[in-house]
Amino acid sequence: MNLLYSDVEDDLRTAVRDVLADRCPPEAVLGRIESELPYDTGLWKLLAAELGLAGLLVPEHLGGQGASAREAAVVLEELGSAVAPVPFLGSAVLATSALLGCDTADGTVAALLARLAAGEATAALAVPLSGAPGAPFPGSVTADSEGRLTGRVTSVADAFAADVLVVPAGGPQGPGLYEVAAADAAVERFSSLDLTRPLSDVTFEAAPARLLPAADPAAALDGALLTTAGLLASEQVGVAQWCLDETVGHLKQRHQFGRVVGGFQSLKHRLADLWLEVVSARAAARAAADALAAGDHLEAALAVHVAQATASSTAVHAAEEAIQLHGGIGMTWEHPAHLRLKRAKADELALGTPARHRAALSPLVDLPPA
Amino acid sequence: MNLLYSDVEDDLRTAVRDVLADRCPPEAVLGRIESELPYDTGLWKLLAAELGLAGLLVPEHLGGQGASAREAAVVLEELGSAVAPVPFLGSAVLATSALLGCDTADGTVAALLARLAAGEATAALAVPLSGAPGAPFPGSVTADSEGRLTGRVTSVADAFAADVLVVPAGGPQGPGLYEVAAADAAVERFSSLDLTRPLSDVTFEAAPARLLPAADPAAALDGALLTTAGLLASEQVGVAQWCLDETVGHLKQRHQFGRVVGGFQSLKHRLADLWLEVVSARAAARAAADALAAGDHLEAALAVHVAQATASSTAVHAAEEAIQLHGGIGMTWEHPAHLRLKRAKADELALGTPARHRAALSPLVDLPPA
Amino acid sequence: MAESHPTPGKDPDASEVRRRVAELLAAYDPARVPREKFLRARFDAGLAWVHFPEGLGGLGAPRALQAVVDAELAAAGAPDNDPRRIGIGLGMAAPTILRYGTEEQKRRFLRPLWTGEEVWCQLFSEPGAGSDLAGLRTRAVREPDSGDWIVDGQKVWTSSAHLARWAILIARTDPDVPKHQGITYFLCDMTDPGVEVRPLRQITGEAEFNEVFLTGVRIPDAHRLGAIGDGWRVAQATLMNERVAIGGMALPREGGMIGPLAAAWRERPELRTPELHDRVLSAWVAAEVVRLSAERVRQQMAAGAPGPEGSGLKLAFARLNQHVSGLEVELMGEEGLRYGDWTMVRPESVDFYGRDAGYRYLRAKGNSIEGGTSEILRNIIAERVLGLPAEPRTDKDVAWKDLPR
Amino acid sequence: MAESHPTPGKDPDASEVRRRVAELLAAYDPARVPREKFLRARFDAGLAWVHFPEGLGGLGAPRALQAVVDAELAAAGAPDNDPRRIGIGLGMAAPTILRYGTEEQKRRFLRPLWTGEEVWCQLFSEPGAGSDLAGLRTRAVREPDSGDWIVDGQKVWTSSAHLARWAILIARTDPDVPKHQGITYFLCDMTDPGVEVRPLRQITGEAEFNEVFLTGVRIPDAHRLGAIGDGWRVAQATLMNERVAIGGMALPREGGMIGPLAAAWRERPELRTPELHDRVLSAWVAAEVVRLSAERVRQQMAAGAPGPEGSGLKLAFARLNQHVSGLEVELMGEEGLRYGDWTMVRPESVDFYGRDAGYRYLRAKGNSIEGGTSEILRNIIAERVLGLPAEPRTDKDVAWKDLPR
Repeated sequence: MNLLYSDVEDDLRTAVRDVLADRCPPEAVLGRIESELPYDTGLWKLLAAELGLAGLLVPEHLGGQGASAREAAVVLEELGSAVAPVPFLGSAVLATSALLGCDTADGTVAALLARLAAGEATAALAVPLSGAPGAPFPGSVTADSEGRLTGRVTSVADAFAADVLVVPAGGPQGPGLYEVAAADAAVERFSSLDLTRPLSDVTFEAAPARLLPAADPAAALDGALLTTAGLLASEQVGVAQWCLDETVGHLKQRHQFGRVVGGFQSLKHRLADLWLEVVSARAAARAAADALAAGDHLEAALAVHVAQATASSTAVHAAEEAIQLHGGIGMTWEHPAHLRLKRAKADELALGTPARHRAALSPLVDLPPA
Repeated sequence: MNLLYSDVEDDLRTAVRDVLADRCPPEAVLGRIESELPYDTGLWKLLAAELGLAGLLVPEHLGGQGASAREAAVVLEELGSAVAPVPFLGSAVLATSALLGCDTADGTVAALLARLAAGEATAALAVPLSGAPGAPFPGSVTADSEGRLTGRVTSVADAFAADVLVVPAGGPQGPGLYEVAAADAAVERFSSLDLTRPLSDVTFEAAPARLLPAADPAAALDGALLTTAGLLASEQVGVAQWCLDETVGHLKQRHQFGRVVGGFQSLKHRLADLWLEVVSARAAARAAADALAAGDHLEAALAVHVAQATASSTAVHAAEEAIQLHGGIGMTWEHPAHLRLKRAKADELALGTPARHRAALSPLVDLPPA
Repeated sequence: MAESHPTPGKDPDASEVRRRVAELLAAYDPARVPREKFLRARFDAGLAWVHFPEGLGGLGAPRALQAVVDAELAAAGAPDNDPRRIGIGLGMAAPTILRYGTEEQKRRFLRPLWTGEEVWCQLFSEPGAGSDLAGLRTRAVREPDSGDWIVDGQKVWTSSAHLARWAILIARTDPDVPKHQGITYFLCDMTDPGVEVRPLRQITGEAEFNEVFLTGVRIPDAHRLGAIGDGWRVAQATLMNERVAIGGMALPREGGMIGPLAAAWRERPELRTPELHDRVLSAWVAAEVVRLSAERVRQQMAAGAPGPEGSGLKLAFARLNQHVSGLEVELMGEEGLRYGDWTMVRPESVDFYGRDAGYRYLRAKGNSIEGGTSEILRNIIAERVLGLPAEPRTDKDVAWKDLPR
Repeated sequence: MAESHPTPGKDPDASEVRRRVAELLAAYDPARVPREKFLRARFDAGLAWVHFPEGLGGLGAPRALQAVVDAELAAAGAPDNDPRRIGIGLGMAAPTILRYGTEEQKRRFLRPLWTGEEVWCQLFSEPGAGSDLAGLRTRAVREPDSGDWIVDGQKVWTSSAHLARWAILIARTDPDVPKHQGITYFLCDMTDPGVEVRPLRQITGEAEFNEVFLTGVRIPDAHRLGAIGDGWRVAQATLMNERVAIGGMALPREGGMIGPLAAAWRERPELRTPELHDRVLSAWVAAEVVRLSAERVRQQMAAGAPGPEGSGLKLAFARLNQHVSGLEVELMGEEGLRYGDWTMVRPESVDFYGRDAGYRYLRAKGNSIEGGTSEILRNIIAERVLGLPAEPRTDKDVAWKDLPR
């Protein structure tokens, strides 16, 4: 188990951070969230193609970078810190992981992965963002005998940016994952709590679809959810670290009662506790990324549940402290803190709440319910 | 609903406090706990007979003071504050309440109540201190056809001080409450977490017993547990208030780093939070005492569960903060803080844990389990 | 005859108050008299706030009798003064004017304030000051010829500013003395051309508050409240009333944030999980205990023996709201990911408990900031209730202009 | 021949270390040689602490190689030096003597310290000082004729004092300068007739620590460690090692307080309630995260890049122990009301995780006090890691004798 960052990971972080510092300042994010185009497609092109983030998890022989969950975790720390409006989580992690669980020797799957990895297309996995690993295979969409899909999936992340939808559906041969062109589905964006990760309800009415060959489609879906839940912990660490850093920075320069506000001991102690919480969540998130990279399913599941049960609450707590300790200014729309609060609270619900992850841990660590 | 203290209650508090200040200083309590006689019988005689505490809850026509749960609550605040080694809770509250649930027109019951109220005898109710209202009638002791009791009850509070045991037992006619002379049972004191409230295991081997007439013995027992649980909240408030006051007092006079330690802001804020917790627990405990006095069973049960779910944790938290904020000195055997920590932690288990009281609230407030 | 009329120097009792209400209703039938006219008559009858002095809308009666008046008038179908709309006037401006105002100021301002004909707002907070309210920078400079004050500066977090006819305002009149000593309290005419009100959008998407820019605003000296340089002391009266108002709202059992959470648990079994049950019950207990604590404070005040517990109510209220609303969003699961509407609007009044779980969660974040942060309240409790030493202060004896920024 | 011997100036590697172990075992068969003799030989072979210099029990090798030595010797059945019994000597006295001692002091003290022939204790804490260790009152006055120091004062919370042959001691040698400047560090002979050790009974009933009364204790100047007045700086090295030792203990998954809690939940289904399940799982997660955090710190140290995370470990460890043991008592229900034994004993070593739930609960209360309170650790994190301003201090420039008490 390696809980540190490798030199390669540090370099990747620097590259992503430099692009975000340049292209994704707080004003830009704030200006975009209420616009018609909530994603920064230019930024995504840059990250996806030039930095290779779109294909980070895709093996080299399929056109990707052949990196592991460890590197994706580092990217998510930075994207979370900046609440960058790009569909990395939905496309390059969630949808891509589902595809990697299909038969990648199959031409259809390989071609789709290659397009995604090249940044030529963006995908979304048609599941509610609140869906957790371990849940039953969804039944809200069904495929008819000609492979056309009908049904509805609510709260799909990054579907609004997607060219392709990967859709779990019940079909004549049982559960399957289907490829659907986004243009063949009705993707309705709604007003979401997290303004920087738009959600949509997606409706299929006899939409043309292609079944993606997979030995075990349910396992492919569940694996994608587990991987994404584990990596979300790193996004949460990124959000929490931003909140801590911004708050410490703010309190170092603000004066009240003739003193630097950051010198008041009660705030110092709260920030010390918060720092410890972030440090701990980072260890848990690193352990999850490392276990996912190593590939031992049981150990990975355990590490993911521990990381999600920890980092979710840490991000929310950090964002809440950031709002409170910024005082009134943190309550304003113009200040970037609220975007992190909304991201953190939405992330708490995403891919399983902390309580749900604890419950999922129960059989793995032999602590059965009453 | 009256959440304040009446003038009569204030006077009662002053009287009890004066006796305790005089007769029950910390050194005396500490010196007694490891002795052969863990109770201060002289102090109890004074409180029981001269102040009338033994018969506080007993109606005047039965020889008592005819006071209500409101007054008993005030007494328990003071006894808890001083961790006074007297069997008030076990005898004058728990056993007495059970007897008051029996047929008090019956001569046996009336005579026993009169002896208790006069301070001529002390009683204990033979149930584990951890027993909660709402539990099934206990089955560990049974009465034979000649009314002799056999069985064992563990962790009985104040049995070691008792002359008379009131014993719930299954008999030929179903559940009943029996009077047993303590001398006819084996009362074995053990080493208890709370050194100031000794517990004993009580064994009956064909012990001569007298059935106490009662319309509904199970209801009498349950009512006694509910009343005692509700009043325990006031004891817990007393413990918590002592911890807060002692800690504030200590920190006001101790100097470190050239400053009064109580002036360090992180400690000030923690003490402010603790003060708020104690104030809140007091409101909840008063509400429980008032509802018990008013006699509406449903409202009383609700108020008792709320008070127990609150005051238990408050007392533990206050005692833990007292230990921590006294620093090393609070960890020593000679300092009285540890007696409150042990009392608070034992009280958390006594008469139902906070979680158990929350669960008991569930049907009363229509918040059913999943 | 004597027993039913108040003896001078003796407080009116409930029967006297009831008699007055009957007289008012007899003279002004609520079903026929226009609302404004009725309210003015009620004020003149001393039934606006019975604990105020006679002639100023009251009877010098015990505060507790107000409930009698309100109940009787409500039963008779009388209009009220829409207290939610004019809360700042009623809760903050009025008691301060009563305590520190000249006779002329009281006569001029209290009646239209109470009837709602003139809405008030509060120009205290500033962007750079925050919890250190006394560090404010808005300047009021006296014009030698006219004796008027000319005010320049910026205020923030001003609710109702766009509706207000008048404002209570504190401004720095002497930067050369320590900060608490150089402040003066004014009544500011919001129709002055130098007053500009801009909506301040907040975390919930809407603009419940305003920023107010003051540029050469002219205030006659007759609208100064209290002595020059005494504004900090005058403002304390205002703030004390604000905190009591925020924390002391009477709510029924399951009133407040716990209501929607409990309702969702009851009505939507599909949301329930075993893990959440104990947490929902804990939240219910916490809400009930805050309710009991507030009730106990009200009983103490009614008994004429206000204890220190009042200081903690606002702190408890903020913590409860934040805890319960956060849990509610979690309980809602997928639905918690949705937010009703981010559209920027300027609401006329605010309901902390309104809209959806997401709104409640975000709005509650302000409960520990507005009207005194929880950190300041903890200081107050620690120092004034527990008697612990005050923070080391370096800013109390230094001229305001020399303080570090 | 050359490749298997360490080149001067070049660190030995694992194979060299293994060769040395083999040589030691060949010359001293653990099965036949008396324990003490074997340990002395191990020390002389540089295999006691390989990162120490040659001649002082080490080889100047990387610290990580110690694990190789320990594993090989354990496999060969060699005796160890019972590190739990001599933890203070190994963890605190030894690194301080190595860093600040004279050559003579190092040669005299390190060998019997490591072999356990001489047990050490630490005379730092005082009843009146607490977290403000530098406020200590124990005086050391130099006798003009002999140059010896005469020490008077009282120390507290001294573990192993009744077993110890030597103590590390800090005492005030100059009360006329600010408190941090007037302290000197000594090595104190515990057999001096002026040393009186009394057991200090604690909350658990036992006396794990001692009070030590120093009355006219004579210490030769040769037993002074570091310069006169430099004792505070020397003590920092000791304390830093203490905190790393307390927080950085490697535990396997479910090691520590969580072990008995998890076992009770598994093995005693009758104790389980739905309310407790999520809390037990939360505690398990918290324990696992502390374990991962500690592991991450160890990896950082092994990589030669110690991050600031180490400062938080002791804080996390104390919080975890207190939380988990408190929950365990609650889980035990009626059994939690029992306590194994209150009898006053003087244990030779301490196991935080030993005995019953009640003992663990009470003992864990000390984890946030001993070796630096959690409050002091939060200050350190806030100031040294986050760079927030230090507390206003009035005691740094005032002569110790003039400080308020």
